Amino acid sequence: MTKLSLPENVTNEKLIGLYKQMWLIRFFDEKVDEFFAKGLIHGTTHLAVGQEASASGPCAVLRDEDKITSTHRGHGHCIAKGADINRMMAELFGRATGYCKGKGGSMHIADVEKGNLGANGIVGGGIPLAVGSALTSSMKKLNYVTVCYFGDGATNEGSFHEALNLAAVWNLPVVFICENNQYGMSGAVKDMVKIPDIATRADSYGFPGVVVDGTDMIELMNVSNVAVERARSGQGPTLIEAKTYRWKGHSKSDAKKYRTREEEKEWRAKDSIKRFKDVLIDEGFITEEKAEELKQEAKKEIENAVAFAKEGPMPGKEDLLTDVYA
Amino acid sequence: MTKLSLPENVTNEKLIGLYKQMWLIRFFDEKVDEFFAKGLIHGTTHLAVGQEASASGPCAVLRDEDKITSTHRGHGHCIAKGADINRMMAELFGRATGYCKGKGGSMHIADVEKGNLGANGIVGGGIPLAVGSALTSSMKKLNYVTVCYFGDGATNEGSFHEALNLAAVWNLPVVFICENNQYGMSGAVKDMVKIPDIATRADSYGFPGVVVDGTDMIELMNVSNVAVERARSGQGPTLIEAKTYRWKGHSKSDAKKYRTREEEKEWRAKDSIKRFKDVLIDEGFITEEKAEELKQEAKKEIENAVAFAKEGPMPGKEDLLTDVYA
Amino acid sequence: MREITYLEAVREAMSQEMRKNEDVFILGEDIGIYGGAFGVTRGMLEEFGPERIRNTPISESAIAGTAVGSALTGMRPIMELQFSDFITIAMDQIVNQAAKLRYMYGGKGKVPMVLRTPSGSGTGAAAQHSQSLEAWVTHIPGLKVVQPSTAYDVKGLLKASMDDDNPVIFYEHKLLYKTKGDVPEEEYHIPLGQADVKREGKDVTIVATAIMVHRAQEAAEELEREGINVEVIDPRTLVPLDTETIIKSVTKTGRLVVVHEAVKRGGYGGEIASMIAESEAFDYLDAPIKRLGGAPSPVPYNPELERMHVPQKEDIVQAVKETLNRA
Amino acid sequence: MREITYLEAVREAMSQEMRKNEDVFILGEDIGIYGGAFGVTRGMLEEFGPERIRNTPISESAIAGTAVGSALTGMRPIMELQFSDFITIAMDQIVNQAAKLRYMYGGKGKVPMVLRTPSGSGTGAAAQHSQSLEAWVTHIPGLKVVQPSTAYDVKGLLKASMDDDNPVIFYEHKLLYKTKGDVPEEEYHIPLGQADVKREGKDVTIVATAIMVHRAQEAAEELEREGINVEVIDPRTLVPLDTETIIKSVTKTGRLVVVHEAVKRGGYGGEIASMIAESEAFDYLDAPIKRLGGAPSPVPYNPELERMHVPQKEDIVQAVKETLNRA
Ligand SMILES: Cc1ncc(C[n+]2csc(CCOP(=O)(O)OP(=O)(O)O)c2C)c(N)n1
Ligand SMILES: Cc1ncc(C[n+]2csc(CCOP(=O)(O)OP(=O)(O)O)c2C)c(N)n1
Ligand SMILES: [Mg+2]
Ligand SMILES: [Mg+2]
Repeated sequence: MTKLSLPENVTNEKLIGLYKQMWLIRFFDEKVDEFFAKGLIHGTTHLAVGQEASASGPCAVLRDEDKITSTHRGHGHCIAKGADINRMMAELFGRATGYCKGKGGSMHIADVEKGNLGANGIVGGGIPLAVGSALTSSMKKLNYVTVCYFGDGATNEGSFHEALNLAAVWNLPVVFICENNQYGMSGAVKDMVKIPDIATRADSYGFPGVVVDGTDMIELMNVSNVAVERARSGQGPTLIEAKTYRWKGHSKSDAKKYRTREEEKEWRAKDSIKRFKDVLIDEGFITEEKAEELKQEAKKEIENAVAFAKEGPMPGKEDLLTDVYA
Repeated sequence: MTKLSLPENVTNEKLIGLYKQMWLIRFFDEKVDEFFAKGLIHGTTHLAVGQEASASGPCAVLRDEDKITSTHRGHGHCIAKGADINRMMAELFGRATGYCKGKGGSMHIADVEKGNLGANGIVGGGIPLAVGSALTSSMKKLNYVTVCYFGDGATNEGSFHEALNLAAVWNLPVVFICENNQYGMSGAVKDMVKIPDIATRADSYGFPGVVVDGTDMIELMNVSNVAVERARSGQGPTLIEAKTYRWKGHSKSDAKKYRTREEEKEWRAKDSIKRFKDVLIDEGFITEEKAEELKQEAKKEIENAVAFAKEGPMPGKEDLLTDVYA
Repeated sequence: MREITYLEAVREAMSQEMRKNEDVFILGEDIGIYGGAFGVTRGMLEEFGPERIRNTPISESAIAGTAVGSALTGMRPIMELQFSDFITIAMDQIVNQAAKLRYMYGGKGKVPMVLRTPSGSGTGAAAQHSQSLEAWVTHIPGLKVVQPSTAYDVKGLLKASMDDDNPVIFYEHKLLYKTKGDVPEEEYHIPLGQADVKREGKDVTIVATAIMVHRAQEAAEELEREGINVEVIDPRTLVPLDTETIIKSVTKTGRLVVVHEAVKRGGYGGEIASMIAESEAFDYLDAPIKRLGGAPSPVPYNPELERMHVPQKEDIVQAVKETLNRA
Repeated sequence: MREITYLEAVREAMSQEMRKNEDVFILGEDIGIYGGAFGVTRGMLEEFGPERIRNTPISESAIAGTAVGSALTGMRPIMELQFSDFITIAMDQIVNQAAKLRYMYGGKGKVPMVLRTPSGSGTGAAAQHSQSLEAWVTHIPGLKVVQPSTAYDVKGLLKASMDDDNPVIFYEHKLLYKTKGDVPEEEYHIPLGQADVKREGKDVTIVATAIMVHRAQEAAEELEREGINVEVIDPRTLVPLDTETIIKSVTKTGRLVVVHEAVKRGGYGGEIASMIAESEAFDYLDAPIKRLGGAPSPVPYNPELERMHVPQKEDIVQAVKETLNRA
């Protein structure tokens, strides 16, 4: 038996699934990166390579009926909440078979049935939505929890402040996850926030704020689990700050002049997938071979998703004006 | 000599003037209350009776070139920053001789020359303006300080959060004064903010937050002075929370059902003018007789202001479309 | 029939709906014991309790976003925005979220919410509390926009708005709150997108909204005495707009005056006027169209200036005559 | 003359002004080392330093309010709003503060600031990053609104905007950034409120804004080959609007097509079209006015749908022909 302390609902099988999920997230975004570079995909995109743990960890402790709100950098959250990567990839290719019938694209993938209330192109825009979702749970006594993802930059938006305060005042079942990847687009968090930890901002609202190593999958699951249980049992919100890093540029075109290559190297050394793999192997959950097998499976699924995406039909002219009103 | 510890620039003469100023503030708003009740003034108004110290204290330590931004409950701030009460009263009467030529009314009195950048009808609306004013001081090396007044309710607006963070990031010479009078319109601060002290919110921005008894003129001056000197010497912003109370209803028509008469009585017992008078007499600055004389002078000046206001001409038709563009 | 005020009709529509449908609730500033800035929700806290009459902090952006998020997950919120000028703070949640989520998600999810808000001048509240900004939201696909002028209409339109599965921006006019009208006690529904011909006439068509409907009717009475027969149309909902009724009327009268309180430049009157200038009614026009709207300035405080800022009966009478003198 | 891009012209106008006037500075998100989301300020940090090229947190409301407050106290800020869709967050500071302070204060104080922001679709950025919301700000007295279509115009209009003592909302079009044109190296000033006749013609008047100016010109060329002679007018500034030039043109041609990218309903095209329907040009109209604008939906992601959302050359050609077939 492992001496790892893990949330109750994280079974061995789930753990192994999570390892594969992290690879799915990474391969998905690496593939998207490749397609954008080749001009095969239109628009812009924001990749979460390096942030796999902060996407997967919180979702790992959720139930199916729980909900999330996501961001412009949302592919990972979406996969972590159980989305079909085929339909995600098809969306990026603008196909009718995509999650949004090709109308939303990278920044607007939602999977309402699986409880993903959507990515959001507005920084901070999803935070009040999460509070609304939590309010529904509370008013209808549905007992689900809403996990709200956002970046460090988003914590300087007024919507962050207003929403966290309202969640506190109404004691709602919501967990705020700040993925502090050290930068907004180019603004370093140390220049844009004059305190060491964004988690401290929870003190303004009277609920707990916790800092967690955003590359440590185990810690993320445990800390998220405490917060989720707190929320579910009616004790209100928590703000979790996961310190992490995006390995790639902010979006399609980013020369990354605002940071050093050394810094990038340091963070890459803290690769969350590798760290998780080492734990899983050390603790005897999987072997090196099994790990490789899972990784290859993930790679294959992404290839399949690409094939699915490419063969999907484009939306038709008539789709322009549908879905505006219910 | 007094054992009172006071800011350096608060002379004996100034102290005595402040006592009269507090009466001016109270009488001004009581008069306005009377006129509204009688239907002699149009629109709405927000009275600061009971909040004289939190208006006067911070301005007492300012220089002429320093600036303030004010709120919908702004008559006191305006008087404290040296406004001409005749022109203020004339504005409430909608006269061409008013501060805004009758176009602004109670919620928009400004006295740009005296450094009052204006009352504001938008809760939280003035906070970013104060940051802008502080930025000018910093960029032009003008060495003036901007004092930014707002209420407890305003601290739940996004503008509060964004502005305080920006002031911190740019280390600007601004002092934020939250007049926590326990209520927004009807929302009790204890229901709308889940922490005991709003001053704690400064921790989110990395500058000091200080709680002060908002009915204690001496403490207000001292605490404000420290903050103003801090700002002037380039050490950045401070958030001061002055705990106080508005004796009257929120605005013209308010049945005050959201609070008890007992609570009102308790706070009235902490009358800031009376407390200040007691100190001044105890410390030998004035006699009871002198105090009464100053009070009567204030009363008289308000009567004069009313007379001035009433005889002022109304703006003409042609004024409707002037002053839209510079 | 029973007479009640416009304000009471708003309250009654909400109360009746809330008695039937547990998913409906109201959130906003000071709507609890205070009864809202204009008293619309007075007494509702007592009947429905603080869970359904939810007093909020002063956080318009979070209030709006919370309404959107709760609507997306199964509630039917009514948001009371204290003054319509404050939509400036909630704008992102209304325009970039509420209006667009369904479309962006390819038809998944819906946002059944009503944002009710008082607009207009005439109360001496000056530039930041007196605006009529409805044109902004008419420009945003995904929103519906309602602007009732009578107690009867406000009840039926609010019912329809609450029944609608889309975000509806519902403008109440401050000066109309106290006006009375015949209002059935039972629930009824006025479909969104149906204009009302408030007065039939043959010489000139006036399309007027909100309080201007009343001023237009008064102007019409005065003009009637001079033998000028005016038709007054109240679109009632700006989006969807009942273009058919307006086109039919202009085709009949050959003359159009559009009147609203909002600033003329960039106002919704431009939409109505140019809809006609584009339509088959164009060929029936016997005179240039006329638009009346607010003056090109912020709303002033002084009562006389404030009055001058917006169209008054006299202005409407004059505009109609000018339109006719052309014939 | 020297050719540079629209983007370079924006940068040059700012740089020249900043070299002369210490009070001018820029604030916005990622405008420093990153050079702004579209690269407009690239290189400016190096020349002017971080005191004058001020990178901000992601706080549109505070950025706007800080710009207003600094303008009120003597600076001349240029605010770069990363995408024009985000004005939804800064709306209160722009509409309730910047636009109104001077009036509310009875003529005391002024707010000399420019809010520059890229708008429009065509980049695949979808519903929340592709809007054209200029109609909103045209509705607000106290603001001026500029929307340049060429490299030459953008430089001269930005200079005029920076010289203006009022808040100016300055719309740049994303797809125009890379377009080139002849631009004098020296500073020059194009007065706000002066339309430009981009092409003279006698059969039909097209009033088009921003990128639609180019599509209208292309349409005009195509139509020319069929013997239809089109006049293309670019208002350049929406507020103040050069009504005279437009009226004169329509009086001459008797036909008007208005084209913008913004959603048609509630768009500024309604203002232009009804201005004509109200004017003395009305009597010269030989056909109904036509307006072309964005479709009544959010902007979709898929490139083909995105293209369909806004007027294209073919649509303009067809509209002109329809207008003529009526004759
Ligand atoms: C309201 C708003 N402002 C600005 C932007 C442009 N923008 C997109 S992502 C981004 C940086 C966001 O930083 P953060 O919240 O830390 O998330 P990250 O990109 O690091 O994941 C910016 C400025 C936006 N989309 N929305
Ligand atoms: C943005 C905005 N929201 C709401 C209001 C309506 N309103 C005016 S004053 C007020 C209460 C403000 O409370 P607080 O900031 O504590 O100031 P106080 O009135 O207590 O001085 C409210 C809700 C407003 N004017 N502006
Ligand atoms: Mg970040
Ligand atoms: Mg208060």
